[in-house]
Amino acid sequence: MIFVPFAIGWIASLVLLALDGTKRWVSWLALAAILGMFAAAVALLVQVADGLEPSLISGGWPGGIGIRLRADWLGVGFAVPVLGIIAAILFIENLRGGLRARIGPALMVLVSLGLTGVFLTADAFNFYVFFELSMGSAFAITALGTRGKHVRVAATFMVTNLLGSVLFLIAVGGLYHATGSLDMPVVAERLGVDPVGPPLVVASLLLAAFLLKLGIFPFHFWVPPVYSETRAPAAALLAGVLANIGSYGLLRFGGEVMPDALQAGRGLLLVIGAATILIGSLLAISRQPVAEILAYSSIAQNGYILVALGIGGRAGFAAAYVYAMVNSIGKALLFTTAGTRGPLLGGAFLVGAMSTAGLPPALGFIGKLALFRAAWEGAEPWLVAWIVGGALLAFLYMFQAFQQRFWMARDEEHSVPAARVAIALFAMVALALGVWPEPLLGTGAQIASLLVGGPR
Amino acid sequence: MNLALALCVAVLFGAGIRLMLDRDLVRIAAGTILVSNAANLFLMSAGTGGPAVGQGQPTSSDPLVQALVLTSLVITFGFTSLLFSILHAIFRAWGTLDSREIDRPG
Amino acid sequence: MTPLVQGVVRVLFLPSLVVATAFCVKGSTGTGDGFSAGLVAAIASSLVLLAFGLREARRILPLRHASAAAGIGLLVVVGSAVVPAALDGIPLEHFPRVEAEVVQLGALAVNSSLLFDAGIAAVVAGGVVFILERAATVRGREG
Amino acid sequence: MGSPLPVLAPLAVAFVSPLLTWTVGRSGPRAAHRTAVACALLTFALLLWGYLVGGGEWALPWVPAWGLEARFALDGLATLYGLVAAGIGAVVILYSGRYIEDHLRGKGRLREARRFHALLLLFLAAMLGLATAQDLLLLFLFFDLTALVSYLLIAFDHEEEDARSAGLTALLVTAGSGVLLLAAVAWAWLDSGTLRIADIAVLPAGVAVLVAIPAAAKSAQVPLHFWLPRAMIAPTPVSAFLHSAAMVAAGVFLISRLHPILPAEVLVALVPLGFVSILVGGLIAFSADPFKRILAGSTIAQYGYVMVLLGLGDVAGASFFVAAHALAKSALFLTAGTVTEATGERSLSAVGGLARELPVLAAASLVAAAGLAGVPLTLGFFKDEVFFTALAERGALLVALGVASTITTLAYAARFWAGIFLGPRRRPAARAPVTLVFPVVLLALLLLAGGWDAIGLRAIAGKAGAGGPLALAYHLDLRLQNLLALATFLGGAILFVALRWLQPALGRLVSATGRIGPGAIFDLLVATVGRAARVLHGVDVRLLRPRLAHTLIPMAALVALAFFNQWHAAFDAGKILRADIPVFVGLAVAAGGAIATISTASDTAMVMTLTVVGFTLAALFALLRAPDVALVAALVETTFTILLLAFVMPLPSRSERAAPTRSPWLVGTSSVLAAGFAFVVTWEMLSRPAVQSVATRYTELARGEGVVGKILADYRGLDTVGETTVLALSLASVATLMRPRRKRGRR
Repeated sequence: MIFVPFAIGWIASLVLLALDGTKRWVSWLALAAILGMFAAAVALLVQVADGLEPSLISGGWPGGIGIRLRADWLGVGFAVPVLGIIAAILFIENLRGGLRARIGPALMVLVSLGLTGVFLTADAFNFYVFFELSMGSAFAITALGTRGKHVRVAATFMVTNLLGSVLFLIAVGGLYHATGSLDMPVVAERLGVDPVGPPLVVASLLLAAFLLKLGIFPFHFWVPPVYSETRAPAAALLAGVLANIGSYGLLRFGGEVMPDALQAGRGLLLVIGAATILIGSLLAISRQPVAEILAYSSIAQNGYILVALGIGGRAGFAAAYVYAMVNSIGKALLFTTAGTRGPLLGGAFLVGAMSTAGLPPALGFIGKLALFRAAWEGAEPWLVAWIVGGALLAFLYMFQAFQQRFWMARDEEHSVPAARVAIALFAMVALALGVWPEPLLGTGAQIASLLVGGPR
Repeated sequence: MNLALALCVAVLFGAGIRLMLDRDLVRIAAGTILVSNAANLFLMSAGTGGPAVGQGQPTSSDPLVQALVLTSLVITFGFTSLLFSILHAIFRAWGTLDSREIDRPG
Repeated sequence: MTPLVQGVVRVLFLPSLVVATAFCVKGSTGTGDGFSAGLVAAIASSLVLLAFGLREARRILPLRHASAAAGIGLLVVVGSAVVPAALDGIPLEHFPRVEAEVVQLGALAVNSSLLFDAGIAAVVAGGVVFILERAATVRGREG
Repeated sequence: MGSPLPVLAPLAVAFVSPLLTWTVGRSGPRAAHRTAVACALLTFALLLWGYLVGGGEWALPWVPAWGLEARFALDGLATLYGLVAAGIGAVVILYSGRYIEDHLRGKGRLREARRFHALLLLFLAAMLGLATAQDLLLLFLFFDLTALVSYLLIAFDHEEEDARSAGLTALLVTAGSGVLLLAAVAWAWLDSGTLRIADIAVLPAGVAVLVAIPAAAKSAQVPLHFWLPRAMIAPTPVSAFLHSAAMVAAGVFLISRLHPILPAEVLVALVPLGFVSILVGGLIAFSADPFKRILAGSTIAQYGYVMVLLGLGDVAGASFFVAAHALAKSALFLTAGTVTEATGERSLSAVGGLARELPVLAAASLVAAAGLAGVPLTLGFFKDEVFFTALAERGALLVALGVASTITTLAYAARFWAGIFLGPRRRPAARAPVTLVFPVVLLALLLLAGGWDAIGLRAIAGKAGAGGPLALAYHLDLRLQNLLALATFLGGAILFVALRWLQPALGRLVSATGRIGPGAIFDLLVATVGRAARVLHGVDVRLLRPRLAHTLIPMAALVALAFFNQWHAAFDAGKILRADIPVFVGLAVAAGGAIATISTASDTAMVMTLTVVGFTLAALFALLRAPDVALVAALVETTFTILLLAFVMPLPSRSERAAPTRSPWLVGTSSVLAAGFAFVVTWEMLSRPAVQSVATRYTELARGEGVVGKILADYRGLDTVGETTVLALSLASVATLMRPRRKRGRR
């Protein structure tokens, strides 16, 4: 049952690679495939919700030999929303005339396949392979998606992320050497009992690789040019979807595999997270073009995930998950809206701006509430003040961007009305998740109890 | 033995980074190749540390590590050729590969 | 390219394909697997391309089908993952199972991982040759 | 607490009406206006019916994961604030039909009239939600929603720069401080385990402060009052509705709703806050020239009264005061709007003596001004009586302050009315259309009726304070309240007459404090944040962006940090066997080759050195007893050299391409740092004791031969499938990128 999304992904990408992606129906075929994977992921979610943990070892080999795929709350909690967002981005892009590149649709399916693999595999090296699959398709989408002069950002994006992958590869090698196994639960258990203590050096490598992926403060320099100069769908994909590899990685490797290393690094995470919030927000305020404001805003907002992880514990992990999802949905909505023209978009952008600033009823305020709860529980009043400050700065740059994009500039040519309606629907989802936050908060609570290992 | 391996990985990685800091995009791409080679050597050395494995046959190092290195070699091959084709596209669009001209502050 | 080199390359071409299939088949007993087989084939064909130039090479090698070969290879690889999953729910399950008796064809144990390796070899060889052919056409046109 | 219908019906209608108005409005602004008025009146009627039926409660499970329940109830407090919002809302929407059409027709944006009505109705719905919410998180949700809708309404004429900046200032102050409320909700929830107001015993002092700040900000109390005068740039109906009856009432409502669970020491602090606001509001009202800015100052002052009443614990009195003030203030705002429509002027200095040309408006606004000033026979008299009774038992100082406040109120009410309708006629006034006068007359009649027996407000306000109806009546005897009222009229008349001389001095005083007041501080803060941001961006672009080095330094720092935490880890250099000599040679050659690559002149030379490094590594893999890897490494290296040459050949030779590298010392240190970083990681890893690895099981399973091939093809086949897909996608993308130049796809 767990292999269904993989099978759909592989077959579809195979077929799509053979077809000419510039034709409209091929893009719609890709969308159908991704929706199929989304449905399979939802089926897995239902199974996990019933308490059973679907898992499978490739090749039918005994445990430890073959690669184990398993769906737990953390994996499915990320897979379902992420696949949903990719489907939404592609749906809107199809309405606007489809992807321009011949193998564009295939790459979109491959990104979804890679991410499903990242979220559902229990093997560290297999995580690396699927990590590379999604990054490879992202490199290709950026390279093919950008027009003329902008293709240079693909080089910046690729070089930095290759360095990130190398770091992750070295970390996996280190983990294998320290524990003699690649299966995450086995690695976690052996690290727990390791006499020498947790391999902090390997943990710092993992941290660096995932921070680079999230574009967090010391490693943020590649984010603004790449997010602001790629076309809307590619930027929405990078900011809204691929950043999740970073947050998922931190939760999985930090929370499950190396909990005591995460505990040792708590202070560091708090400091880096807080610095990212401040610097990202300030840089966002300083910029005029909307795409750049959004780029810096995604850096700043990812800082909150770090802060939540820094707090740790049940409330911290729940807040980290909720914030990761809030950022993905918010950023995907904002980047897609910023890329299209015409009426109805002001409202959609406003919903995205509200979510980033934490204004109800858009879903952002749920993340902030979870973060405040974690901060108060962790007895960190300075952190509460910092988050309030961050929110005020977010108000400033998000609404400056809104005013500058929708109130000052006059849109001459309007995009296809169907695309605008689709974006409005996407905004409705962001509103609905804010008014009825049960799905996010419920999954967050489940993930927190999974990682903290307390009673379910 | 560990020290020698560590030194060689360090030099490879350092040289790779030195190239990646350069302004010319081709040298940056060459830097990524060196850095990936360093990572592969690191992985390989992770295998040799363990007890010599395998009876009969000449004792070969840890087979699992060999499989990992093989996979990483192939992926690096794929990505580096993709990187060079991007450089090719940049050269066609900008007529130069000096990142100083290309990297106008965004 | 001097005729001597062209002669040597032409002579070398077929044996290198034999070596490639050897690597592919010997995967489960000695060193060598799908990748090495594909790479050997790719190097051999690129030698032909370099020695004889694009037009001549197109005559000797079926360059047009390079991308098709890669496609079929990928189909086989993906198939060997998806087909067993469809049949009895476990992806990448090879027939015959380890404990089941092994069909011996001479010294060769015939099982589906051979097909798997062949698929990988096809992807690698087809892909690399396709790029080289494309790079050659671009260099040819833009001089 | 009764069936859910009484609270469900008005809420449902309120939340449906903006959408309804928006869709119906498609056929024209007239239709939108009529639907809007109907919806507002229906909501008002349903609320009244709900109250008469005895209120109701409606709860539905909201977030089971956190045990939260969305609970709405129509109790006394909710009814009063709901009726005020719906009633004033209906009157204002009736007024804004004609007003907004003239306003927008001039700007050619007539089709946006329906958006205006829809936003007003959405605001009404948000106020209703706030009033009926029984859960802290719901309170926050609607509290911030009102701030957002007010932002959209203040900046309705969004093509004007100062409308946008006024809207943003209002949003930053009201919704910005709303984040403090969210922090308070989180703390209260941790402290008492529930968010339902009824179940909480008392809130900790910290939470109370975090609740008081946003409440003060929204009710425009000092020091967060400066956004209100700036928000006067909004169209008049917005000022009449939001900034007199609804928006500013949300702040005091929040304190009234949480009053039973707020600790006493925080409530007491509201009294001085209230009086300071009365003073500052009065000053603004005395010195301002534009009509609406006078009324804005008066609103700040009047809500100062409410804060004082809440501080003294009289929730019923405060609610009554809010209702009475709302009627009077909205009428005055509408009068200002009509006068501007009729004369085209916005400030006192430009008008005068309009009583003869606008007699009906003059009479109605006289009643409204009297209501504001607390003149008998109007509802206003009772609001001052409530104020005085509350102050009476609190000692002479407060009574004196109270009288001083009511004197100032009387003075600026008189200044506003006399300034427009009496005195020399400076500008002719066109005939004001009936629809712009009738709402003011309606409100004036309500005020007069209120003067008779407080139009039922006594009972509702009593219930709001969870007590019996307020004892309000005319007592023709010499009790303290009557004396104080007389003192107010005398003082007010004297002050009004004295205003003519005080005027310039007050004007200078206000403009002086304006430069150092909170408003100026706010603008300064925003400006400095902007400047700091630009400076930071300069640094970011110049230093950080172009160079990868700045990723390496933090990376090396992270590893160093981790490394020094584990200083005790044993480092062993490993034994040197005679058989390993070739390995050392190989390592040395590889390292040498890598260093050589740096200093190569041309690209082809660089490719060659790269190949040397590649092949040495392949040899090393063989020496390290990994034949499979050695084979593939060598083959990959050869293929790669061919590909590289294919890419590198067409490029011009490097000499004319690259200029000298940037500051070499930075590049040097970064690469040495990176080398050190890699050295530490590798050595630390290699020194760890060998661990029983899963590799032995692979070897047994594969019976010792072709283990690596089996792992790749069979045991860990999924890796290989994934990796082959990566290879296929890379090669496919390379092929697409390498396509010779032709227009790629249509735009």
